[in-house]
Amino acid sequence: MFNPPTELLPTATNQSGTRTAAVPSVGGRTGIARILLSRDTVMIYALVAFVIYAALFIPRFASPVSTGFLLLDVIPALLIALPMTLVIITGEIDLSVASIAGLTSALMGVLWGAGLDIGPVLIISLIAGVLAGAFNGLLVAVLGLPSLAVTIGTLALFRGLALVVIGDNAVANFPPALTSFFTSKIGGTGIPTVMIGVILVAIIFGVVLHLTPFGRGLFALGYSKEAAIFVGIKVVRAKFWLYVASGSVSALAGIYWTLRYSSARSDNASGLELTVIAAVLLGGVSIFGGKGAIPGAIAGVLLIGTINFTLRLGRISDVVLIIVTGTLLIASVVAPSIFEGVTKWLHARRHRRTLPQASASGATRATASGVQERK
Amino acid sequence: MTLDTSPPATSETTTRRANGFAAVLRLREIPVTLALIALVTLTYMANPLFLSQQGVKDLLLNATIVIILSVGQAMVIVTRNVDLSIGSILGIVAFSTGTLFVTFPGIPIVLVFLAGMALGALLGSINGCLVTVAKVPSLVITLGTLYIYRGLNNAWAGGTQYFAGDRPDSFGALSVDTIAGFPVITLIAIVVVIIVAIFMASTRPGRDLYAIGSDPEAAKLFGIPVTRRVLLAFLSNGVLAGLAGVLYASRFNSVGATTGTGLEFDIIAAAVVGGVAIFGGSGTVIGAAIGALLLTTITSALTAIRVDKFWQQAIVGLLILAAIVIDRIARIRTAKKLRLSEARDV
Amino acid sequence: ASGGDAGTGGGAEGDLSITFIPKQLNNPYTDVVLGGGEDGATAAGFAATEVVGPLEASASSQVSFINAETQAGTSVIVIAANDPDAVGPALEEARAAGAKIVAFDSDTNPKYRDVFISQVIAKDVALIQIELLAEQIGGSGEIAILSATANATNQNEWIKFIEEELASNPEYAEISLVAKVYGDDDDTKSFQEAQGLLQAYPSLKGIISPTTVGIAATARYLSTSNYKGTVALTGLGLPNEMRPFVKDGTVTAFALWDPAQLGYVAAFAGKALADGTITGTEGDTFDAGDLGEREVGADGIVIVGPPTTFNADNIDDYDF
Amino acid sequence: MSISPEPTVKRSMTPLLSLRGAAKAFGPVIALADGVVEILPGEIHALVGENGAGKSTLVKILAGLYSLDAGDFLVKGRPVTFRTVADSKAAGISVIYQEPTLFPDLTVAENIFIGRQPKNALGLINRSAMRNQARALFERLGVRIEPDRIAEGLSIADQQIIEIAKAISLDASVLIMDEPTAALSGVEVERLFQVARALKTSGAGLLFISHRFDEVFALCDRITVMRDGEYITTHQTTEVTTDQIVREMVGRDIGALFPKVIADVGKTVLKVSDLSRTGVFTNISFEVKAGEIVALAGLVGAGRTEVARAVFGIDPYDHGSVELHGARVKPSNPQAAIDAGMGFVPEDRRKQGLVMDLSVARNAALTLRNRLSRFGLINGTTERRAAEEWTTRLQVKTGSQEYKVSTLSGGNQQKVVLAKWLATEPSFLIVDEPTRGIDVGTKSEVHRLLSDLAGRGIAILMISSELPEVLGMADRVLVMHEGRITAQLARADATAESVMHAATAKLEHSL
Ligand SMILES: Nc1ncnc2c1ncn2[C@@H]1O[C@H](COP(=O)(O)OP(=O)(O)OP(=O)(O)O)[C@@H](O)[C@H]1O
Ligand SMILES: Nc1ncnc2c1ncn2[C@@H]1O[C@H](COP(=O)(O)OP(=O)(O)OP(=O)(O)O)[C@@H](O)[C@H]1O
Ligand SMILES: [Mg+2]
Ligand SMILES: [Mg+2]
Repeated sequence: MFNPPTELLPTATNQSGTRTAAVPSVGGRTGIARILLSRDTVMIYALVAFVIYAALFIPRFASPVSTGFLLLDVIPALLIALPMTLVIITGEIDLSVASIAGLTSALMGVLWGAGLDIGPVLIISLIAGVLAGAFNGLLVAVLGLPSLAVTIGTLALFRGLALVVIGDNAVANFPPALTSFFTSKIGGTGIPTVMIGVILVAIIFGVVLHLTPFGRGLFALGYSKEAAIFVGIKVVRAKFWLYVASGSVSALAGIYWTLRYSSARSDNASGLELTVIAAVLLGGVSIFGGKGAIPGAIAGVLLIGTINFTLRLGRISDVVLIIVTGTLLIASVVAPSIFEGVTKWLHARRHRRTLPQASASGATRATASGVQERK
Repeated sequence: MTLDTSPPATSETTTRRANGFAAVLRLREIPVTLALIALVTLTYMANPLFLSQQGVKDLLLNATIVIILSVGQAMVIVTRNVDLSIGSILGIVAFSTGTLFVTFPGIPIVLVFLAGMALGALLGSINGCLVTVAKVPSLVITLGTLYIYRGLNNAWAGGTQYFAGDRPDSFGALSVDTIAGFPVITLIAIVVVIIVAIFMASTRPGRDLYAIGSDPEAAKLFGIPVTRRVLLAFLSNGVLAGLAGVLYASRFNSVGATTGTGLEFDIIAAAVVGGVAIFGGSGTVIGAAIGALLLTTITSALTAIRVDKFWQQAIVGLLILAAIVIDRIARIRTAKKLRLSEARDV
Repeated sequence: ASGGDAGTGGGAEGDLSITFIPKQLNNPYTDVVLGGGEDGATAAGFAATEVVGPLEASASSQVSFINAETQAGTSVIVIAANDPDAVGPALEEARAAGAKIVAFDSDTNPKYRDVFISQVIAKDVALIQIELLAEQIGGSGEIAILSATANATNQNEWIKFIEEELASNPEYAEISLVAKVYGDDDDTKSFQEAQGLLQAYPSLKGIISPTTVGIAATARYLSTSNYKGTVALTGLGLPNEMRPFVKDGTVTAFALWDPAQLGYVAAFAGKALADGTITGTEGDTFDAGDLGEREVGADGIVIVGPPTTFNADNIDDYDF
Repeated sequence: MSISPEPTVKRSMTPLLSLRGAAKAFGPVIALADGVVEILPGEIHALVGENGAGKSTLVKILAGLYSLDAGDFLVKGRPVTFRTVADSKAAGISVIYQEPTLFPDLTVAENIFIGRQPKNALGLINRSAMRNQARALFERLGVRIEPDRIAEGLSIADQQIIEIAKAISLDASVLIMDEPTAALSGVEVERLFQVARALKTSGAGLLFISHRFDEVFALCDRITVMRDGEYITTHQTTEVTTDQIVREMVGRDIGALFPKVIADVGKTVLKVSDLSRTGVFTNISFEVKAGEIVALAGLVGAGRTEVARAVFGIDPYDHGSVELHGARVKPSNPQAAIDAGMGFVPEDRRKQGLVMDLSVARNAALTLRNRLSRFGLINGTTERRAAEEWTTRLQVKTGSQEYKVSTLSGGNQQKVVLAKWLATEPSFLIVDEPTRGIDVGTKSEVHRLLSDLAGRGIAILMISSELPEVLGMADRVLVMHEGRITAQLARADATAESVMHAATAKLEHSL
């Protein structure tokens, strides 16, 4: 089997691999152990564990119907999470995604209401998303303004434009053939037909991030912009295109939203940005940039989506969902740092005992694992 | 220190000339203030009622709660952190205020204020502890507590809402009565702004907050008690959010499970518009307060001059972007002047 | 508006379940409606009653709740739609799985439900509000409307009737509607919209707010401002919420139906649909417990009762 | 805290500070195994050792930043345990760290006094008093820096001076300086020495860390040598030679420094014509030929780095041109420069040279990411193999290619930077301060490497603030002053005097 780069997580390997004991990571682990224990792989375990739990213990969960409803619900977040992962890895953020989706939706409504064919309507809406993303890219990448502040501004601006475009109207009479396509399933599997497209987009983003020179550059960029410039990474261009990608995919999410609910309104998808960011961060992407993986982010979205769905099946209030989401999010970042603190402390204690014989500075004493060392 | 050698004579190569441009950098709130003045003047010319006694009172009332929240947020942002959970904190405190009045009729109002601020302090310091002790980014932590606090508020309040009628009239009167044209709660806000402004500008712990935001690593090396200070910022922000929650209950008709939802970005935007750098280290609470005043005033102004309500949000978005761009231009120009003056100087 | 064939769905005998999906949980008006609904469901003989719903009233947020109910095999879904169309496909799936759909409070597109339980005749509600306001402002002057969300089906219908009435009724010739604003059923927002209205329209004489959140917020603003007593306010409000403002003279009179009855009738309509007693066609009648017999009107609409006018004299007789 | 003004017989005094058997480990890495240091009142004590010997770690222990894993720590004869930096400050210890620790958004004055700003009667900060005290300090140091200016944009030298002002304003009895001179030019170093000597006279004890032996010998009374985290020995400066110290530091004999081999000079590789950037540098023209090492000398702030950045395309330039092998290189485009065959080892390896959180392999392969991809996709194994080739050839000391570079010592980090550029097989290489903060052992390795590269026909532009390095390594020396080239000297003509003259522009018309 080939030895994949550290960020790349072929899901099959993870699930079949045996889990080794947790090992502190000061120098860094190598090879398989590294992949099996990385932050985003843990997320995938959590997702699988939860799905198994739900399938066994939640009545009615284990059915194709669940798959269908669940996936239909998470698709917008899933789509947006993909470019968001890349954006956050470069150390930036995009809070305007949901507003772009809303703007797209509003535009679709107005254009369709004005009698355009559905083809041009979709194309123009998608272009609007591209332009919105380019506008963010211009401000953040080209002018170098802080993305958190900029996208709070465009969050208001794009949602405002959605209101300007469609006002308080709602357009609902989209072609039934199209709207029913957006809720249709592939045969008896329960998997929505549109998932094919979503998976395609996911593969594109996964490959770009993990298997291309461009993706390598994004990680370096997230850690240190200056160092990235010195090795010829085109920082401005890379960030600009990421925002364009983010805008485009948000537009896709807006189109999906409009056609799935067959309702074009200015407030569609509002508040989705926080859900997406929470899911992506839960999936192991570091808010400081430089760390993260597409499979992890997808697992984050699916985990929150699945919990949400099971709670609804059990008719448990959304109150619980938001508390669970918040707690998971905090636990996911606090747990590793507590874990690290404890292992560091253990190490330190061990070393204090063995120190008299110690020499050779800078040399690493234990090659891979503190666990082995204990023998 | 008893250093007794006389200093070596000043040499040409190391002479650094004083430059006055630095001062400009520290006046980041000037553009907002000008914008605010322009906005008020123009709107007044279009609709004189805008500055009628009632109009001014409304403007101040609208801004009061946002001002208090942005001042608190500014303290946190200055330390290179952020608190997204303030809307949820405000909600919980507002609801608990209603609960207090209903559960203990006749409870002294001062006690209610103290209780609200204490609750805010508790919630704020939970944020602070998680951020500092676990050493994890505040954006993630407070996004988490945004959900958790909101969930708790929902669980606690359920469908219960407390209305104006549930609270003593004297409490409601705080947001009605005026002293010299200023509503009482606005005066409270002004006092808060002044206290926090003095704290931030002229006390050692206040300046420490700037140092921490400016370079957290250096702050640690230097021996600034980073953990304690950041905790202090989150705690103060909690206290202010708590105060805002109590005032919210005084001012608005009902408080319940959803009170304060979705405030976070507006508040951060107000601070940013007011010249607080989103990555910490610079900006003032006065600036943040003016930013808040500007953002709330613009909504009223647009209504007063009958701008289509559908345009209002877009205009607010543009304003936020304009503020960021102007701030950047000012910075670049100053940096350029610095560079040129030094180049001539070296 | 056909209720589908009389195929009675599954599980008609015995274990019937009913689920209410309001626009939004944790809203006082909704709580009163749901209280009536739960009473009705018990009285009608449902084995299980559930209330689920989103915490925020956005168009699409109800869909996943409908989906979950579909999967749970709920016999009757009672829904107050946030958007008449957004819930459509989900409701169709639920029907395909055998559920009966009762819309109440706010209608869906008629093709997606079996019956709609309406508070009152929409036109009656519109007329009583304009009548109350005309009386309070002395029959002439500028007025404005402060509504809920811009998409709210029921509010928009009432507003339409109000506009038609103003245009057609010579009694109201001197009244001009100058603005419609939306507080999105959010207290803060409604409060500020009220402020804005008075500033933008200095000669405003009266405001109609056909939503409980809007009227309360507006009343609170008026009662604390200089406009108290000079600008009239009416609309639809909850007596408990409006009591202080009626007592202090900010508001003379406002209207509402009994929200609990709405839920109560919806539960019985659901039972009748599930039992196959009615199909939702015009002329069907069903027993609505304590409220007697109800008839399905045109478009599958069931009317609950006439609106009540509340004023200082009678407000203390009501507790909701 | 003030020291007794009359220094008595030193030997009999209790040491101001004494540390024995100090140990500190970071996870599996033992940074310090047996650290020993003793500072007497009125002495300047040098601490020398190779990169990674544990000097900075020891300093951070003295500063209260790290806690001791083992060892005895006495301050003025009393055992202490520092939990925070504040504890150490309270004990009268003041530290200038290896990395400047200024707050860019605060004013210069505030940077000096942060945490102990003068207060007025109301207990609030008294800004004018603070400003005046800062002015007084600068006066004492003989520099003029505006106290109200924010620290952002200050030159490294100015930053270092503010650090020094900060440290002496603390009235500390012990002043610790971790490579304070690394960024300073001759004049500034001399001024720093005057201050240090004044402090010594007043009875304070100083700990001075430097890789520059001339400074150590010029300034210090005693020298403590460390190697591999362990104490080796302490000498009286007067009783020891550089050679002996170097031997003790590396534990072996090392070859001569500056192993310059004159290579055959080939065709012109780089041609820079009339390059200007307003306010930064003006009319820069020079050539570098294959096999040649051209040094760019000058005082700190002369604009050398700026020229190099513009040549490489990091910064824009206003006019002029850069040609490589006769073809113009696109301006403002580092990737184009790399593709054309340029490499750039930047002066700040932590921020510019390396991505500290990435692994050694990833860092070394970063420049190759485009070349290694097939059909636009990168294979991790090829990447690691490519990285390994050069890190092995340069003998980078690391437990694994997967370790983060941040865990390596400074010298090894620099080797990783070199590895990543050599992997691109450049025909022209810029090295900016290639041995800044690098110990003698590694330093001579780097020098040999540069010589070797030139021997293979690579054209090298070397920026260095160390005169011996310039004179020892360069075939030709360009000297810059205030953004202009003021002299161009052949190897034979380049003497310390001629270079310094041009650098300070005492020769008004040397071209
Ligand atoms: N925080 C840390 N985590 C892990 N290892 C560390 C850390 N700090 C230092 N080290 C390691 O400890 C050893 C000693 O480092 P130190 O910085 O003390 O060396 P130094 O003598 O100051 O070197 P230089 O001359 O390059 O500054 C090095 O091998 C370094 O890699
Ligand atoms: N535009 C600028 N604004 C503020 N400071 C500047 C500017 N340009 C240069 N400097 C400062 O001047 C210092 C010297 O510039 P430069 O790096 O070009 O000099 P150098 O001759 O390469 O010196 P060295 O590399 O030894 O630091 C830089 O370290 C930088 O901090
Ligand atoms: Mg060091
Ligand atoms: Mg330089």
